[in-house]
Amino acid sequence: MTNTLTVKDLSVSYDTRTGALQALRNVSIDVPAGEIVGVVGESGCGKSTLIGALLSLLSENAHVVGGEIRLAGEDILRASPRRLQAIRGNEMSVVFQDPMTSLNPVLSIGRQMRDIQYRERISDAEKSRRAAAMLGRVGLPDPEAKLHAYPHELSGGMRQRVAIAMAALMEPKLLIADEPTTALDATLEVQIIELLKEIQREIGCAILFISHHLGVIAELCDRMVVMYAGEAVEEGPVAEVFQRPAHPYTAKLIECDPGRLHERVEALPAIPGSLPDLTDPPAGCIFRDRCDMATEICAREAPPRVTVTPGRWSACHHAKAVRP
Amino acid sequence: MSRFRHTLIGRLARDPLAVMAIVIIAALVVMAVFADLIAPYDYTAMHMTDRFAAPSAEFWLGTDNLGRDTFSRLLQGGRIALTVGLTAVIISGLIGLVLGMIAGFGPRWLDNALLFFFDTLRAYPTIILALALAALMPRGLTTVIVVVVITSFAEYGRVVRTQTLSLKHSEFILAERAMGASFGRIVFHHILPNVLGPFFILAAMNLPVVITIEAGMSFLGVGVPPGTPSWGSTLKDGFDHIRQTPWLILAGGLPLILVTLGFTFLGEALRDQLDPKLRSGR
Amino acid sequence: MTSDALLELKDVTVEFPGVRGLRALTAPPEARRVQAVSGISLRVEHGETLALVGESGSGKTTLARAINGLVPLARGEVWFDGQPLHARPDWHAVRRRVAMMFQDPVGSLSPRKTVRELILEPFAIHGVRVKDRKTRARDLLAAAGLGPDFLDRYPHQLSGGQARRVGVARALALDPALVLADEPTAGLDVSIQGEILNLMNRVKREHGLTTLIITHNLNILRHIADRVAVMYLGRIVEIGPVEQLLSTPAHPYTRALMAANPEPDPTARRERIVLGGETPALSARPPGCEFHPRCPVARPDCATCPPALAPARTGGEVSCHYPLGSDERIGA
Amino acid sequence: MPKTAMHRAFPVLNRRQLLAGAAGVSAAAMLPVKAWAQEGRLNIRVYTEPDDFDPVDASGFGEALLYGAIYRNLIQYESGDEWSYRLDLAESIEQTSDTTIEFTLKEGQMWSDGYGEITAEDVAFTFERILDPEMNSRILPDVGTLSRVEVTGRYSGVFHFDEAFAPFWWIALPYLAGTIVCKAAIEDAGGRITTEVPPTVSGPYRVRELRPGERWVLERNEDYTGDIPAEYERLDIVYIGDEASAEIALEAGDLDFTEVSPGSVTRLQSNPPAGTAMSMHPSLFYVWVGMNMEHPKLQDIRVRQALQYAINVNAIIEAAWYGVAEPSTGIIAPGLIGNRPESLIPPQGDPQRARELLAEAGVENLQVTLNVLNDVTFTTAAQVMQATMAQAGIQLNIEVHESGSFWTLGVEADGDRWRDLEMIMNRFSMLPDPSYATAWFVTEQIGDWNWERFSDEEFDRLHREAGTETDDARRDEMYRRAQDIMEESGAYRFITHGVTPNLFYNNTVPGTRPDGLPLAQYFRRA
Amino acid sequence: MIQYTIQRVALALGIVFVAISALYGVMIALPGDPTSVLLGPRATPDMRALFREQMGLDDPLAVQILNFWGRVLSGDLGTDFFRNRPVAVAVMSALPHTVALVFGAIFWSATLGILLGAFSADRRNSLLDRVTGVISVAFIAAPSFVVALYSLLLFSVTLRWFPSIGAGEPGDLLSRIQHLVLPSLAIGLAWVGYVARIVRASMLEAMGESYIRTARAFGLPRRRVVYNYALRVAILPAVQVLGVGIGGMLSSAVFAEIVFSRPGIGTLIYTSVSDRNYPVVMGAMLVAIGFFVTCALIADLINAALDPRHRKTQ
Repeated sequence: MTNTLTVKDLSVSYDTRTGALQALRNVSIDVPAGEIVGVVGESGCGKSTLIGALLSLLSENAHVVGGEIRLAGEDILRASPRRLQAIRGNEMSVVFQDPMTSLNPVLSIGRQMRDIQYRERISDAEKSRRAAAMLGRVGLPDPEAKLHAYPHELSGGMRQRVAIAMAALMEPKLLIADEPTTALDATLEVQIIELLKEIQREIGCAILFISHHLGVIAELCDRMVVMYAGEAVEEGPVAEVFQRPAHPYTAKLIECDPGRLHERVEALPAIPGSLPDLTDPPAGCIFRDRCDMATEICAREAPPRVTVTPGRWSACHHAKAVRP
Repeated sequence: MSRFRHTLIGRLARDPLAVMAIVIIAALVVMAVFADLIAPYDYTAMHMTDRFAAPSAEFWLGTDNLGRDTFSRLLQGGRIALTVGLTAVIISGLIGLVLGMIAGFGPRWLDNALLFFFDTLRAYPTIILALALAALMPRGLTTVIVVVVITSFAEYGRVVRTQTLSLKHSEFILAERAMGASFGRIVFHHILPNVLGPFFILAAMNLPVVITIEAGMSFLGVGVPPGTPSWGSTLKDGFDHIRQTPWLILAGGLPLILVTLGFTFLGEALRDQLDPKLRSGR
Repeated sequence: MTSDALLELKDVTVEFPGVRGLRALTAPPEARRVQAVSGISLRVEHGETLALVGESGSGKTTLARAINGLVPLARGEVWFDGQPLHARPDWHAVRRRVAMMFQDPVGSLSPRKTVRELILEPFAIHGVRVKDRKTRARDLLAAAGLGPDFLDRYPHQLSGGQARRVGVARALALDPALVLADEPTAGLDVSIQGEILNLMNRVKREHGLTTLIITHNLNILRHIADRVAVMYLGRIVEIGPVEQLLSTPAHPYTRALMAANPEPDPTARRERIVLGGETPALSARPPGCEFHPRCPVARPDCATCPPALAPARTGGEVSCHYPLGSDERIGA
Repeated sequence: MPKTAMHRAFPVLNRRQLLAGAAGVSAAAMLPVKAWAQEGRLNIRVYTEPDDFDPVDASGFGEALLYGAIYRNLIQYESGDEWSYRLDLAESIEQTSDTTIEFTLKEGQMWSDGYGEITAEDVAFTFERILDPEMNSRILPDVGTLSRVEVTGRYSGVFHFDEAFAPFWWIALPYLAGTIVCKAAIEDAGGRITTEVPPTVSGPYRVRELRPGERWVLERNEDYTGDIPAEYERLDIVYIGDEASAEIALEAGDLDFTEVSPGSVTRLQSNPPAGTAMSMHPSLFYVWVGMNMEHPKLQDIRVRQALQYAINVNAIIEAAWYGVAEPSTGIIAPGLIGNRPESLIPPQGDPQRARELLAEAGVENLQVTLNVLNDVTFTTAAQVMQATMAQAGIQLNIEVHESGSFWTLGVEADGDRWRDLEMIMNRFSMLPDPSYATAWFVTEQIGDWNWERFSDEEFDRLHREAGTETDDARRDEMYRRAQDIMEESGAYRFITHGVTPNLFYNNTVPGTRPDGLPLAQYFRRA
Repeated sequence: MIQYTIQRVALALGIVFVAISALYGVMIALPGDPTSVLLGPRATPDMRALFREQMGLDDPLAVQILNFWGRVLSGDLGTDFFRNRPVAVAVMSALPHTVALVFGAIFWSATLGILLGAFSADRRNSLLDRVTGVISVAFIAAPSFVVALYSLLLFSVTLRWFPSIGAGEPGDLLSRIQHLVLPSLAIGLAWVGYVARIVRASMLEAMGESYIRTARAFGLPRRRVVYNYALRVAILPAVQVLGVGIGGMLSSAVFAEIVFSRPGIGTLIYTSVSDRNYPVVMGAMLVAIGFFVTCALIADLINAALDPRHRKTQ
């Protein structure tokens, strides 16, 4: 099985006034072709830095300290800016969280969709035709008319459909979805998830789906990666991870989701404590301060990646002992 | 120390632009305050044999049409500029603050009326309004200040109004109301401290504008009485005698440019520090 | 007239200006006012927790604000502990007993005040003398689960969870009778969410609080609410005990809403009821049953005849001509 | 903008030979490259904007310059250093009695554009228009006691006066009021010409275009029948109010002739711009500092005298006129009947004496306000006064006015400000006859132009009697005495008569009046 | 949009009405009177009275103001006291020069300012950005009359590249433009700096927006994103500022017109205020304020047109 995306030991730091903030540390993620891989994690886990690194759109004060990112085997961290440009939008595209702000407010939908086809040597009319066809595919009624509309004239759900249409327009190999349903109401969230599934089936692309919402990941993804404080702590097929988490953080996270509990409980579970300071991350396991399984080795040694079952690993000294 | 780093001044101290601004402003203030000590000559003393002198060891910035030492006059002019600037900015700022908050909080009709009033005042080209108003009053600093106040408070009013309106509907104000906070408490404890940030930025940026208006009025002969060593009257003398000495205009323009540089950069640095959107180095 | 419920709403309607300016001259009169909350009647008993659920624009936040007078009523009555809040009450006194928590944990804290000042603010507002301000502030903060080192922080130095705790501490400072909590878990990570809800549950128990919680997070309903009211376009479409609503919703919208909530269990994947379209604008309410354009089980008369809230077979009340029976369990 | 008003009001004129100084500066360099002006074109600067094309509304020097080029008079000023006139339209003209002047026109003098010959009808029409109360003519005062113009033939006529009015020869006939207009053209135009380009002209130039606020573009009048034909294909009268700007424009090659400020004289003499020359002319106006005798602060004559002594005239002239003008002894310029050889109080003043006078009057810490026009010369003079008066322990406050405010300061009809008026620095232009200088200071002018509110029976009598006195020596004595009385009143401190420096390219021979003001029609190429 | 336009126009008319009426009151209250200046010292009291009556100077203020508006509505701005010509003629012959001057200044500030600002934002925090920043603020700081004088001395007197006075030959576009360069630059320079700062700030803000990131994420070339997408949004505040800035430019025009001896509304008002030539002051101010309000209005409408978000709302 070939991987559409391979992230290997990626580390990214930000220069801040208080020192280097190590936002990503040795993160590895595989996205096999044609699969939907979810990245789950809470705020501060490094999701947005990961997306920035994947798209080579990190802010000025960020550096890739090490590691590599391969898109269909090609090392994009070392690709020329020209090549990067060619990759972005063409072989890899993205749907952002808030459709309200991720579409340009002063340009019509049509103009924005034509613009991303700027590499194609076809007429504007042809570009518009393609755009309209794609808008139709994502379920927008009257797509030709929508080409002349501006983002603010559409509802939130429509806008996110437009964003997906833009991402799918060039039939990329990899589609990155950055919390695309978070800003939407529940009934719309379902619509968008269904739409993403459809698009994935039609184009056959791989999707890297980033979310903090376990339910959505469970619903949509084939595989998942759990991130905590800038590290990937566990990776594996969704069903297995949910059923038998191999990292205490994953286990806790799943446990915390009240949607899991079908009976009323007096005390909802939570993970006490807070994120470590990433400008000066503690030695050993990053999660150990909040982990009730932590032993003395956790404070001393960084946990290795323990393969739990084939295609499934966990970065925990006590991976085998974790109970859901 | 680490607490200092997080205070506004601490943050400003690490912004090179802000440091430059503060150095310029501090230098100007020191020169204005100690003008009498620094000045090599009495600013009214006429050296009739040295009229229109070019800069030299004797007269650092040359002399004017009556042989008065330009440098000494500019120092004295700094006092006038700062007096006019600060007084006018404070008065117009206060008027603008009060009217702007009234507009922001008042009923819709009052808001509209005040907005209309602000827009009407802003419709007059400043210097032309200054010409008409200056003719109404005896020439002098007071007149200049009154004119400047009339021409500039509307700007504050508008900014404060906008700010107040957006704060009025913000969640924390709703929260205060929901707790039963009185109108006065909301205004003075919660709106005012938040309006003051943009207000001070505007004031810092506005100060050189005010000083330039004084210069413009003096240039047209409706500013301070002749003989008053304001920067504007130095410029006016420079213009009247441009063919005799080009130095006067340069010397008169220089402090104006420095003041503007200083306060504009200070304003921008303040904005950078006060606006969280720009502060995060994302 | 008095009521034995702590809070009773009768036909509460809130209007906002619609079309403004010149166009208002030509617009039909109904377009000039938009009803954000439309004819809501409900009771909240002493010690009860009622949850208002609904999607954005359903009017749940507006309703809460109308209760404590932050937005004016266009029509209707609000009775709080036997006192008519629709008849120009002394809001200052009322608000001492009705605490409110806002959606944005950080944004609802005055940005230039320290946590200490924020926490003691209710005392200042209501002229309550505090002997030892420092101890009091520390105690309140501790009750909300924060250490004293937070006292001198500013809101922007707090995380969402910490700010929310400050909000809780503040709301409870003066021992209110009723708490209106607007999306208490919004913007919080799941790992924090539980702690906040536990905190709220605990203080509710300890202080015997009556709570009106507004949320769109259906997962937490079961654990915090006694009864649930579902709102759509400013109206209550269904109201009933929480377990009943979750298991046997009577209104098609309630069912769709419950079904739309993805469960964190990959084995539970199923065909969903995907509602078509989106919530219409308040200024363009559909005729008849306002849900009928999106309703999967709508029949012709739904488009003409508006339903009223009536007792449902499954318990509770529902506003639907053709409510779903108790046999139609979700996911069955 | 400064000093426009009084020039409009008091045309300058003098028939006597005056000090004539032409400080021509030879140019070392070759002609400059004129980047913007074109060949065959002359640009003369005027400091006040001509009002319009109709002499009935004319009031200032701007019009005088324009009308000289496009219209004709019976007689016109001669260009040069001596005041004199030459016959223009008139074949002959003479004073036939105290109250009549007879004239005969040259034959064959033509209006342009087919308006025919210039006749005595036109002359009569011209003056009767001014006399017509309906016209509300601004130059009515210039024709004095003229009662009517009698037409005695196609080319001849007689001016009739109610009583003798000698100044008619100098301020009316060759100047604005004497500008002959075409009866037919004006009647066609409906009574006034105003700002439309005039349908017909008679002078060497005609108007091609009017650019308000900027310039009047004149071109050669091909129908001209007089004897000083146009020298230039195109002549622009360029309006530049400010002297510094005008000087720069000349150096930039955009002007050929301009008056410059006295402050420039030294620089221009020592370092003239390439290809330029400068000439200096004595002016006639008189500058003085007046004190309101009725103001409570100034009622005591000793206070006024103290102020007189406190003012150092030499310092003022040195500072404001850069030493190129002379101190004046009164209101009558040197060379005129009644000019005093020296004033009673020495020009340099006497601060010690001033202090003594103040002490006598029991006044301490005297503060007075001086009102001046918004003009660099006056504001400079005021600052020097401020400095020198401080030596006598007097604090002088300076109040600057723009023209509209200044010229109404002491006028009772224009509000109450005359009551609070303390001191004014003022400048009036001068007429050839000394009676025109004394006229403004008689008792009946109080509230109009006698802002000092100076009233002296002897002065009034001297003014009246000297006006009809025919013996020059007697008149001389009477006017000197009158000025002594003014000075003795303490209300006046005389400053200067001023000077006019002109700067021009030396490929031009300017035509100017003795006081330096240009006469456009006389300009010639070198 | 139509409703918005109508509201804005009504507001603009209201502002002009109130502003001019108030100014009329101020003018009448000014000490001094045109009569003496105009008629000269030898005028008889009868002449003065006649003049005052003809000009309606003795009517109550409210009557004068009403009469003024009555005349304006019938298309008559009154008669110039000094020149016996319709004020409309004086004003309309001056207006084109000032309009040319202001639009010249806008041309400079729009082209140079936007270029500098965009350039600066594109290279933010570089040395070039800092230098550009200091230069822009120095531009802002230099009073227009100082710039005017020095450009006059340098380019007209010393180099003789540009003419020093006047507005150029009518009908000769080249000459008109040559005469316009220096004065419009003198006025525009400050605005070049101002616009540059604003464009830079709003560019930076725009470049932080998520739709810019989207465009980059879709592989649009950086240059295109910066100069096409971000700039397009960043120009909006500059348009607004320039629209309102026309008021300031009219002020500066007074200086530029004096220094360059250009005919125009600025000098017309300046001299007329001095002379108490009320009808001209009022007529010229009516046109000046009308011009300013119109431009601010147009800027608003342009903004609304450029920003589709405005079109539907408001």
